[in-house]
Amino acid sequence: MGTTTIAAGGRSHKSKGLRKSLATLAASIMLATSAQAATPATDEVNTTGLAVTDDTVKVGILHSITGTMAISEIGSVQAEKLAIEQINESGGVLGRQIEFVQEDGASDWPTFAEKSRKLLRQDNVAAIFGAWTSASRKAILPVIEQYNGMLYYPTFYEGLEQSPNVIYTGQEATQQILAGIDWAVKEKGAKTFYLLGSDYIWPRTSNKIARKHIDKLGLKVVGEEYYPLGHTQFNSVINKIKLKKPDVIFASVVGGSNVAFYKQMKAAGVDFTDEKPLLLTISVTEDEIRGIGGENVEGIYASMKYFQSLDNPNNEEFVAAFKEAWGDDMVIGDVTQAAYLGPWLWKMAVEKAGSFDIDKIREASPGIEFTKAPEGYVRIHENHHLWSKTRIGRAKTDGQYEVVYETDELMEPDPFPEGYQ
Amino acid sequence: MNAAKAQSKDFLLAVEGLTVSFDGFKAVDDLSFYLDPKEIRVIIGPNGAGKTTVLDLICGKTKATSGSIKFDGKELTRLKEHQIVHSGVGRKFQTPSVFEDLTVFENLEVSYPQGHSVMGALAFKRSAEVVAAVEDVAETIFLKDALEQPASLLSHGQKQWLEIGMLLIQKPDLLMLDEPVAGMSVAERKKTAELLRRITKDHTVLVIEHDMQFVGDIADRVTVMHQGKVLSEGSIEHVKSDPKVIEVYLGH
Amino acid sequence: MFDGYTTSELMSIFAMQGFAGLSLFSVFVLMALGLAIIFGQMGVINMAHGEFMILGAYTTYLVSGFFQSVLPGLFGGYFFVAIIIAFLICAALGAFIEWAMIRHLYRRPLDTLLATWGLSLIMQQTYRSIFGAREVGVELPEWMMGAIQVTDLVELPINGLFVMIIALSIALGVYLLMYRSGWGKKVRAVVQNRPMAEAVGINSAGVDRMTFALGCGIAGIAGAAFTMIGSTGPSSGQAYIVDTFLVVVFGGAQSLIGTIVSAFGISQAQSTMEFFLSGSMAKVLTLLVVVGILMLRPEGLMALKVRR
Amino acid sequence: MKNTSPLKWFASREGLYYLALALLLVVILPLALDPFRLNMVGKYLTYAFVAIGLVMCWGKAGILSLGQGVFFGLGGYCMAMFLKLEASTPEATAIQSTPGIPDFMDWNQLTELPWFWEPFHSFSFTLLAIVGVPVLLAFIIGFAMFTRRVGGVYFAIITQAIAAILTILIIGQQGYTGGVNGITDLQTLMGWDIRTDEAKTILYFVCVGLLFVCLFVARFVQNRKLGRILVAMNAQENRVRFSGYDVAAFKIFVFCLAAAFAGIGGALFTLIVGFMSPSFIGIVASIEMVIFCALGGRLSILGAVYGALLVNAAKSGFSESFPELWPFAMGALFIGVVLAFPNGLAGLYQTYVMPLEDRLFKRKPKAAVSAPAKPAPAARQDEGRDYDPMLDQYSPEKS
Repeated sequence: MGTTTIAAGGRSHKSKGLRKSLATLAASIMLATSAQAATPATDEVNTTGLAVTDDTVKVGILHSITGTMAISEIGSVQAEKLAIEQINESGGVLGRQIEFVQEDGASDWPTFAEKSRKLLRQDNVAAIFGAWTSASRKAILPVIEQYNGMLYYPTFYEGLEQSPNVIYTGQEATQQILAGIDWAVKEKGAKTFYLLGSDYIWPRTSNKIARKHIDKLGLKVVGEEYYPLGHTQFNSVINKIKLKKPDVIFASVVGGSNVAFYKQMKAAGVDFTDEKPLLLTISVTEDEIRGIGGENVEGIYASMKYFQSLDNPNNEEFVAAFKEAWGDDMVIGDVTQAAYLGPWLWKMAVEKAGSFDIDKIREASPGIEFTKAPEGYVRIHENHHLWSKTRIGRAKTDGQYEVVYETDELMEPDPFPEGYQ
Repeated sequence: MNAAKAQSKDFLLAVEGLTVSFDGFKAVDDLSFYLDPKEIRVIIGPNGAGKTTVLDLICGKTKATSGSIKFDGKELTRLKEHQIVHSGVGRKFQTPSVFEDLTVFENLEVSYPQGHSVMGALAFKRSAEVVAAVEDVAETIFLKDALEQPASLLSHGQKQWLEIGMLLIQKPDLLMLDEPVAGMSVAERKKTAELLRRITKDHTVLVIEHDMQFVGDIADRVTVMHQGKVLSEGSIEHVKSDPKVIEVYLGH
Repeated sequence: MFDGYTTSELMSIFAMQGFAGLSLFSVFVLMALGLAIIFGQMGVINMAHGEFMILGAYTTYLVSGFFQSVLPGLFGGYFFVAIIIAFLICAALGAFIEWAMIRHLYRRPLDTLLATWGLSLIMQQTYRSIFGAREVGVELPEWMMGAIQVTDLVELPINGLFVMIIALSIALGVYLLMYRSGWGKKVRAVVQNRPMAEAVGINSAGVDRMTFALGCGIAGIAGAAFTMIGSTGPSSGQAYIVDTFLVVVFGGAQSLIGTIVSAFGISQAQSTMEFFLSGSMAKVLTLLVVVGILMLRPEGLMALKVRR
Repeated sequence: MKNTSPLKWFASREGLYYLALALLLVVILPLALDPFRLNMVGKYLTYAFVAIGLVMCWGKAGILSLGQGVFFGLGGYCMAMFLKLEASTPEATAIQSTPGIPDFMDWNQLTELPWFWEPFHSFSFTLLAIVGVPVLLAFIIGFAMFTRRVGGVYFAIITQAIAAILTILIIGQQGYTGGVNGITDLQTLMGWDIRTDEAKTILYFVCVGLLFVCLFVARFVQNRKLGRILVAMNAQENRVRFSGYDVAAFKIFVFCLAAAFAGIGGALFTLIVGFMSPSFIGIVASIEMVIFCALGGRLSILGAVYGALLVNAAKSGFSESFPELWPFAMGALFIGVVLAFPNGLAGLYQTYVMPLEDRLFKRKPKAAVSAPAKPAPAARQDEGRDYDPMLDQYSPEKS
């Protein structure tokens, strides 16, 4: 079939014998150079028939590289490949080099289901890194639960889900929203909010959480509005916003609508740098700004866990490596970084469990800490989401965010938030 | 009301005060005429006089702006086209419109007045009765030997006859023919005239025609139209000598 | 819902909402004019209309990049150059497509629909291969960015005004071309009676090509204008399909005035409803009303009653 | 009719074509493919239902609907609603604030099942709705449009707008419909786990069986007088009307028939794929369905099945190996089919393969029966004529 089976890091070899001998050689070098324990026997670490050999392990990458979602998912693919390459360079997982099989979800949800089934049934992959939209994750979910696979899902999303077979490396809605709103209230003295989103599940759920939280704080939501995906005319809502004069516009508009919305806001004489109103988004990453144009969003705030401009050594290394691998003009958004965490978290779970078996990985996962994460430090929660800090960034004309705030504590993931439903 | 009823009893077709306007232009303007049963009436008139529009109005293709068309006691202006057909009005178009993909037999079979509803068309079977009716009509329209030919292979004149045949098989009371001999050879014209004469034994016929020779051959009465109105009406000799008609045809 | 606002505030809002309706109107006019010419005059359904618009948008993007790097001093005026180039490129491509594809399909309107859909897929993928899957940001000159302060509350966005001016000038231009020029007379002659037009010596194939090219060229101008208010990406054009077709069909196929009237009606309905309802419901209701009216009045608003 | 005996029919040329398709779908593919690939073929076949409907509606009667996805989706949603209710037992949904309702409703603060979901507890109602709901909508649209003589391009655009409306509605009303994610995580049908390999294989055969039922229904319709009237209507609508037929009624009928086929296809899609979402209703999906029909040959119901299989298989194949080439290939397919092969595969088959068959089996060459320029039509009730897979020469440039 036309699938790509490539050993990352240029370690693809045609001859099996050669490959084996080289791998043994590599393993012995690794033994000499690292403190790694001797490679455990395959039948011990793989009791369920996954594609694990003495020196390789196969994983799947499943994103859209064609269709309307390709634009968003490409960054995740790049990050996952980079992480796999780095893991291989540092000795692999349990002494095994990671090979990946990449499949195209083609922005089509049944294709995602199909391809995940193929990865699990035909390729017997040990883990899948993939999916971006909620719809694609929902399509994969029954398959991955049925065949007991492991999915590392990178996107910030609406929550309301907690599968034993998924590790959610992006933030669920409360982590982004509560911190963002608290910040706006505390630092900016916000009293009134206008909620605006594209019309689908993530913005609606997010705004629901935001509304509850605003109510709890005793403050006021003065408007809530949804437009169909792909909508390009926002003049009416801009007028409504001008009429209501909210302190904060809380925006979760996505895709092409974003471009139209910010351009029209700007054109309607709204200067975000005045912060009257202040615009707080949970959907515009550095990736999106490239399409919108930095000059159109200058001064907006975003509430996320990661910005490319984060100032820490992990991130410096990561950004440099990413640019070296994929080009200097690359920008890295929140999801891209979260996707990068996936292979690492999986590696650590495998090594903690001492096995590739899914059940053991699942047990081992909670509590795993990743101190080298570009975003700083993350830890896997019992509920398979990540503890992470939330940051507020202020957009600059060059398309980067300047980090203006960061929560003191790690935000606890809470996919089924009591009192927010 | 009573008067109208009386009229519709006397006449097979009573057109009264018929008007249709297209964006203010009155193609047919307060037109009235009456047809007796078994009459052959020919409508003549210069181009643009509104002749074809009259046929369109009667068969329901065009909706009248005002006026009434009474046929056999029924008000046609309120009926839909297929209902008008079912009440006994058949219409032949100026350019032959037969089903080119079907054979002559099938063309006639499709026109056979049975199985015209959706379910009827699903259940329709070719019975001996249907075959007999088709062969009978084919005989009349000189196409008995061409039954199995696709209609697309017929000559222009034969297509005209086939379309007339498709009307005949519906057993209509009123046949409306729009220039039936246009584009025919002399021999075909003669045969068509003969065909029409045969038909009129059992039908009332309303014909639009330009060919005065042919009109003279077949018409009982002639109605001359001009600018959407009746200019003159009567026998062919009468209208030929009517100064108004001469003015219209020759004056300009 | 108007509690707590002063009369002057309300007046301002209504003024601004009226302006929002007008800018939506000019967007619709720009989208629909090119299509109305092609559909109304030639009976061809151009499903790639949105992609022609995006071609205009990409052209603008390239021209702006060119000015930025080569003629930064003249950047403020690049947009006018871009509009002209967008028109020319789209018209040229349109003429080519007419020659290669459309002219073989004149009697099969439904088939032009499928073929141009295929064309739209190819154009989209071409954009994706050349410009990447991401939307590109088109930088606008400074003078186009702001708004004109009319009163405290009423601000008129300059680029909205600009789109409006472009829409109106193009509508006027098309009107003059179709109804006041010799060429327009030929087009109308071909529409009404092709064989007769040919018989009196009109080169109907040439007229068709020019008409199609003109429609595509106008789509290009629309695309250039939309870089100010919308996104420019490989599949951005698809967002316009349904709206555009409905505007044209609703207006009555062969009537350019009808297109303008229908653009006005639909845009006012939509922007009014958007103000009172949520955006999604406003959209659904607008579409439903238009479809409903079309069911009752299939010939559209301004169709001529033709004697057939 | 002479060929009344079924045995004789199977020996006829037409019968052999049906047998060949049956052989391919029932024997060859299941033997050659693993359950995973077979399941994919099953998914492609669900589109064949839509394509058969489009042959009847567009190919024969000339009504191009760009909204077939609407009916496909409605059928699919009806099935999905039943399965979702079955999956949402109070036990399975105990962690919700309102157990016993589908999960997405709970997230959207619905505290009880909306009224229009209630009947979908019943399997027999669901089966009825799978056909009934699409047909009802098709009837309403058809009645409104065809009695007012909306046709051709206008009809196409309006159906397209309806597809857009329904998509926006379903996405916007997520508390009732599952929104953009659709209705997911469907597990069992009357207690039978539809996710296992065995179940998927059985569903594949059910799909093939129903496909043949629809093929035979379509074949029956096209071989009756009704079929001839549809074709005649396409070419000479006025003549049909003035032969006493209510043209609108026939159009409504065939549009409803196509909607019913699409609804069945959609329901099977839900079963085979395991969920339903608005992306199968929208404009893009609906137009793609037209190309399945066009590639097969817009007049051939058998061709429609091959068209749906081939386009989808090509799509999967391309997107696995050369993803960025697929849109080019698809675009070229649209243009090529329209410009160069308006009769699609069936036309090519008739031109190039049938003469070979004739030589091979020493049949009388067809050309002797009907004029080469214009082979005669469709399906005739009468005897002995050779079956014509293309069923009709499509010649738009009719005089």
